[in-house]
Amino acid sequence: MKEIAIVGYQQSDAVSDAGAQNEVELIIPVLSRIFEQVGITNAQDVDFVCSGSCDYLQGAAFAFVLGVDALGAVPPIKESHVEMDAAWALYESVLKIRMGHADSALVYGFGKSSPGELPIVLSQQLDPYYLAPQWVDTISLAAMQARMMLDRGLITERDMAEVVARSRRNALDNPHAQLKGDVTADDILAEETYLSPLRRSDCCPISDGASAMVICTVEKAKAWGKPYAVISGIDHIIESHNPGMRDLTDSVSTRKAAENAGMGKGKVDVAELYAPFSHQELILSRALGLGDDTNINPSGGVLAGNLMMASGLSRIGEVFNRIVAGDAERGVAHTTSGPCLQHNLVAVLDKGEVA
Amino acid sequence: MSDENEMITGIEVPIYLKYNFTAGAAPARFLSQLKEGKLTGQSRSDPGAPVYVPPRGSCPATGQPTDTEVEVADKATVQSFTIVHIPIPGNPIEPPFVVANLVADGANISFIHLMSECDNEQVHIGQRVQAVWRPEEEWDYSMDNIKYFKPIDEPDVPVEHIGKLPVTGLEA
Amino acid sequence: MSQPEILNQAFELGFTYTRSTGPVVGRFLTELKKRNIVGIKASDGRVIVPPMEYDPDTAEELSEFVEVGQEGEIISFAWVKHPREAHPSERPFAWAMIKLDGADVPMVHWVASDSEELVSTGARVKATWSDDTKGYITDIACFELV
Amino acid sequence: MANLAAVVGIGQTSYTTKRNDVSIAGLVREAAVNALNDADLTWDDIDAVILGKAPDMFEGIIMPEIYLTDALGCNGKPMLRVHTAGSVGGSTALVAASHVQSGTFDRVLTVSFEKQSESNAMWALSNPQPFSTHLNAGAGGYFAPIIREYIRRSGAPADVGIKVAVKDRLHGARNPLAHLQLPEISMEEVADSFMLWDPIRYLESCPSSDGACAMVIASEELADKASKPPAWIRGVAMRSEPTMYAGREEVNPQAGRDCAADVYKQAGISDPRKDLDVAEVYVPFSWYEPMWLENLGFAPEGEGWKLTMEGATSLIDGGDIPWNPSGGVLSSNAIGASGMIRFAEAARQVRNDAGDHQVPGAKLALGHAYGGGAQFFAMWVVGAEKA
Repeated sequence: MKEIAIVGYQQSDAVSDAGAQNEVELIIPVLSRIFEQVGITNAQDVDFVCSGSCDYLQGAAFAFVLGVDALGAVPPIKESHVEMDAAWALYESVLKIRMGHADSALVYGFGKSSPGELPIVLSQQLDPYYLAPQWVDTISLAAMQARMMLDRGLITERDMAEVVARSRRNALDNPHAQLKGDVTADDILAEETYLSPLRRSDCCPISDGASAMVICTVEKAKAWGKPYAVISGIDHIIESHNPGMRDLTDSVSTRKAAENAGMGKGKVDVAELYAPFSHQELILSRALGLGDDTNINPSGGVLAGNLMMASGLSRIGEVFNRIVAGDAERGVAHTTSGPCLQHNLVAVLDKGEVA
Repeated sequence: MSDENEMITGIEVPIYLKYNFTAGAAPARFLSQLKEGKLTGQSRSDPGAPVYVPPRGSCPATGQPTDTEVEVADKATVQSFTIVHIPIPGNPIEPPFVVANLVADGANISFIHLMSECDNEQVHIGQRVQAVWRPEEEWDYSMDNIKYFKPIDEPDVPVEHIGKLPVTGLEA
Repeated sequence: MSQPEILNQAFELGFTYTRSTGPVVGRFLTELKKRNIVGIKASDGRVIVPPMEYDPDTAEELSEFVEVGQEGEIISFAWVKHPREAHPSERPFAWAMIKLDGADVPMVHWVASDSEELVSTGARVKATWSDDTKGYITDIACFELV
Repeated sequence: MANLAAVVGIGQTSYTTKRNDVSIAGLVREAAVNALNDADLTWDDIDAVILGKAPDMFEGIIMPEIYLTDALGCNGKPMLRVHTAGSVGGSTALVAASHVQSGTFDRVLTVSFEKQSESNAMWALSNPQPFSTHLNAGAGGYFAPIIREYIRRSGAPADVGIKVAVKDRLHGARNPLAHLQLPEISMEEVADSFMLWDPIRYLESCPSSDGACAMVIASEELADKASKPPAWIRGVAMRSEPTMYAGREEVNPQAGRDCAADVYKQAGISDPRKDLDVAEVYVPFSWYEPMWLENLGFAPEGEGWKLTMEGATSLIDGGDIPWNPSGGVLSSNAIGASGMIRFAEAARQVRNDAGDHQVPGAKLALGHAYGGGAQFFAMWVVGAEKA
């Protein structure tokens, strides 16, 4: 199968309210930076474009149609869209390159979550007869998951607080992070609970923003002369929607997707995990079998800023950044969708040859 | 409504979500001028770049921002139109009414608006129209400041020139 | 370039959807109206409440209904200190996963309680019915601690 | 070069105003089970599921693949949700095909649906947003001025749209799944029907339907062993352009022309009218048949309406290039599914499995979908033979 490389990644700052920036205005600055990074003019210079977004975040149908206005899609381009995190737009693009219909692709995701009440908006992705009409918010579902783990002694509140503190400290080095600071687990534990057993700090913030990536065949990456990382494996798996039917303290689909993506074939230097809640990072790192030799969420992860519909792509982008910076040889990136880690994608990235 | 033992086959599910919308910078600039009674298009900064009314944040053809402002006329040409015979949900206007794709003089793209003070059957492509504004005290951040467009006594614009008139209109 | 004002405006995206239920969801809601709770038997014999239409493991269509108890046990819960406008209670309450007697799979609903301290994993709860049941998930007004 | 892939199973629901006997899961499931049965396969034979539908606001369920996992036997498998506006059914089929054409999977299930009766299409497509005018009056209000411009520049007689409306309904009367069953429809009846968005009359518009369509797509090796004849995927293409840009050709969009040229090249088609035996083309308003006849190269610019008036696109009149023998979008329109229905009906034709609306001896067929402001296009060509 064709080797596929990542040659560029850019994201906007994660901000709590992007204010007077519409979808196009959110996307354009990120795209212009990535075009500059890769050395191309606009979307005309790649063979395929795919985006991820969700209409309900800002409450208007066809958000993605506006995204096309940022691309320079005249003459017309090969373009598609998933109503999912842009990590799945990446997945679609990978298939396109593998089948030989493209040598390169631009992938982007964007979301303005601030206009709505995100946890309530997302309650409407639940079962439309039994759960959505109760308006069970996503934070509450995660809180029940966390309590299961605490009750079973799988984690402690201090473990959760350590995750948060590490995120805040790591985010000090991330110019795009929304929440950062030199805090300790004790600082976190001193907070009152918010949605018990979760503290506010256990939950990711609500952020507006966009991110973008350019991928291509390894031959093309060499031709462009850009440093690159190779996507050596990528897979995703969804689980039952009924939270009562799943073991919420584990992530079977993450483990299986990582196996399928070949994660176990080598050492993992860095991992970026899409864990919107602190306890979920612990579930994920255990499901992946990550140990002390793996640097987990050096960017701070989504606890430091969560660009809904782009955060998954950002996890992959953050691993790419570490690899091309020479900080890591090999890394794993994880993305999730749905309540309590229902749907998970894992990508394994390896260092490419020096350009 | 139904008896005790009747099987339920359908339910009504109210889903009402509240949002706080913030207009993008380009639309906000357009709307701010509109509140002053001015129709202002936007274009890319390169000379001769097309002028968009209303602007949405980019020149979609190139994906570049529209950071140059150009005042356009409130006279326009009918690019095409439809006569709508059904009500629009949430809009009090009574059918039949004419919704036209209009290109303002000085702009290079059409927007849709109502036409009135005209015989619906006489509306035609290339027809010249002008905005009928609401009283100034009613002006808001809205295209509704223009109540509708009405035909004016100017010669029709040949189809190949629609969308290419300067801000001075036909006189130029 | 002119300086734009920040233009904010609240709006509501709303519709009252008309959902057809199909036989399985419809049967569950019909029973709720009669103040009964039914589950459905999965391919492996586990009783799922509320009844799923399709088995998560085998994808088979499910059809064997089982009446379950109106009392059960809290498997996990989240204490909502600051209820949101959309939430079912204006006072602090708990979302909970509740395994009803006779069921093998917990369901999500809410538990009324005067304080967080009174709620615990393993606590027994009992369904309270709304005065006017109509065949909707909120016919179970809430669960109360036994 | 892409791996060879083929459609080995097709399943649809019947299309109707309101399927009040099923849940949303039940609707989607019905099409999926029909496709599995058609392919003589079970859930275990499926490696991944690719789901498509138009805006989530139609059903008020956000990212519905999350809830539909169990109905589609997807627990433990990959699930992808595509959304490209009205073209989504077609795009979803293409994304599903890419799962196999890339060599990543051997056999996938793809499903598209819409349960429009859960809400109101006009509301869901253009719910009011602050600071913008609300004059769109739905899709018809958007497309009517473009149709008017087509009529002006082509000089087509006023009854072309009426003729298409009759033709597609007569086709639909041969398709037991079609929503509108109007075997007695006449030119007079269409002409007398209520004017909605002048020049679009009520009977020149698509209905609003509930329904789902599904296909199983398999690798060459598995398709060779399929129990029924496969429809080999001979070409796949998609194109997008912005909704509005200065100088945009709205009547005959370049994205459609480019997309057609791409898919024809892959399938070795030089003259679509001659080389193709049948086409299932997204025509939600009757005038879009002559417009797309030109856009897709079946007729020179300005002359598409002549094919329609000659009966070239009518199966019943024995036309040489039947368009929409299934009755098309004008007979059934479950929006999110409509594109996939076109793709699936094209596949049914080359599998010689289209029942009373079979084009005799069809070997090569085009499936077409478009969406947004006629700016998103998805097409495939399927054949009875591999090459």
